[in-house]
Amino acid sequence: MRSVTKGQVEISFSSDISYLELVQDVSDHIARLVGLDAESQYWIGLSLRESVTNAIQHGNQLDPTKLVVLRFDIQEDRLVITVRDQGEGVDEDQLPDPLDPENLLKPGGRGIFFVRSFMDKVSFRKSAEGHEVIMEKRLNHKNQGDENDD
Amino acid sequence: MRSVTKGQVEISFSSDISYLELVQDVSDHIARLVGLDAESQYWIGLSLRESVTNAIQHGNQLDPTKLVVLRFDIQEDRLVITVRDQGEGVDEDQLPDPLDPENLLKPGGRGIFFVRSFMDKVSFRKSAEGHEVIMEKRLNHKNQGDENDD
Amino acid sequence: MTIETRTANGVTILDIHGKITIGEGSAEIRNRVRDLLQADRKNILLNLGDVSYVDSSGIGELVSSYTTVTNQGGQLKLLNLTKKLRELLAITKLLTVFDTFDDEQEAIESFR
Amino acid sequence: MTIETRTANGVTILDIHGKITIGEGSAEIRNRVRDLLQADRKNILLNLGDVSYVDSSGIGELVSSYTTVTNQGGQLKLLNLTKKLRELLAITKLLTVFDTFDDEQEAIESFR
Ligand SMILES: Nc1ncnc2c1ncn2[C@@H]1O[C@H](COP(=O)(O)OP(=O)(O)O)[C@@H](O)[C@H]1O
Ligand SMILES: Nc1ncnc2c1ncn2[C@@H]1O[C@H](COP(=O)(O)OP(=O)(O)O)[C@@H](O)[C@H]1O
Repeated sequence: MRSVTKGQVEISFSSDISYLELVQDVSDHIARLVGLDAESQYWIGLSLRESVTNAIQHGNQLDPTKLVVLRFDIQEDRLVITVRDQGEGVDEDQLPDPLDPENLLKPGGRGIFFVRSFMDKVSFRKSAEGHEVIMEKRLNHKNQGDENDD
Repeated sequence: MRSVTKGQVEISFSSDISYLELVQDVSDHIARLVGLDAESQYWIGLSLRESVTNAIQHGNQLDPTKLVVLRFDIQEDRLVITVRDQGEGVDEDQLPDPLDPENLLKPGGRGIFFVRSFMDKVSFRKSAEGHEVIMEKRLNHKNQGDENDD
Repeated sequence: MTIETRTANGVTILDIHGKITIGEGSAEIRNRVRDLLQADRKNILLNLGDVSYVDSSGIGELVSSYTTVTNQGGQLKLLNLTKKLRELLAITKLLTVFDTFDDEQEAIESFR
Repeated sequence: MTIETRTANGVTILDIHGKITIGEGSAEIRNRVRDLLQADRKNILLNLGDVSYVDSSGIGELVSSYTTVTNQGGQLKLLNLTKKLRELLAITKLLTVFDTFDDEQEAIESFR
């Protein structure tokens, strides 16, 4: 059941890994408010967790005085999630492919790959306020279940 | 167990009652991060819910284009929570006392009373950005339990 | 919130489940009570044992249901308060207004 | 995350509970594995049936444990993948790297 069809939620926090579970709680909650089923909630939560981990680690380099800003734009037909950090951003074209045989056994480099696998559209943007990852999930009958939103 | 001793989390959302449960989730989560026990978590969550309900209803008069901003300031010895709306604010001295016999059977007027009962310090402030309720909870051995923070 | 209705010895018992809060259609209790009064069922017992959360709106809802019933010469009493609800009613001095019970049989008999 | 250790037929089984994520000290598995290798216990089975969550760091943790063990001439295999973890290993092509099992007995015998 969908209880919000339009709206905006923004949350910002210090660059501290301790807030990752909070991010996931908020993500799950909003995914539920827009009527997404449990499966979609899960993969959106994971994508968000990866992007926020990157923002804290790579973007803000664990500097606790720097903030991560998370924005949920709830629209009729899509949920747009933006993660902003105060870093220099990432060069999309330079990202190594984690499926390349020479990268297969590397310990890292799968975060953005997960985000791209589970969201419908992913883009990166440099702005005056910092670096942003913009992730979109389309809302449609396929991913909207009949679950209780408690 | 306390996992955050210093930090800031800010969350803003459209004036829609649908976000109350989200507010409560976030509140519970942060109260847990600062090591508050389940009992304190509960009453802080209720206080916050009351203040946010007021911000949505009385402050922003349910106008969905107006935002409510919630800020959690995590300090060593206290948690300070601020709820800001875009309204005219409330005149503290004019608030009817819900315990007055003539008010006892009124349906409303107990929200701020609850906030004052459960938080250690409550104040109201008018600023350029809007009206704020500032609520403080002291952190000490009495209200910090040994609970798992999952 | 969901409400189930049953009757015992001329007393209508409303078993209330879930949250009595502003988001959860708290007017439902008041509406249900009004329907009962129209059907001339004036002895009403609210069983709150399965209520998971109450905010100040919910307290207001209980109070308006109480005054509506009392004004029509009926009686509204409360059964199975949770610890937290009892605390809210205590600090608002409403424990002195409501008749409250922890035993259903005792509550039902009190209406005689 | 918590890890319990047991042994069966020369295979060390690590029962892993909870989350394998960046926040949850995901280096714990790697450290435990290193200790085992130092004690010359080179047949290692990770039982992941009670793992509630894995992120990309957690996947990285499994991979580095795997390469560490393999480089020292040992074997590291996975038991009881959850549906979600299996999906993550599938899309990262790591299912082709890891030996995985749903039956503990079968997994233990595979080390012979
Ligand atoms: N927000 C960010 N700011 C700066 N660099 C980033 C950001 N996110 C990702 N990167 C860069 O892209 C690389 C790949 O990221 P990712 O796929 O998440 O894997 P990992 O974080 O494990 O390296 C990172 O190693 C980092 O160099
Ligand atoms: N954020 C706010 N902005 C404007 N007025 C407010 C605000 N919060 C409270 N008030 C005023 O104070 C009164 C008392 O609030 P409260 O104790 O929460 O009870 P209730 O909301 O049930 O009336 C409200 O009726 C309203 O007039």
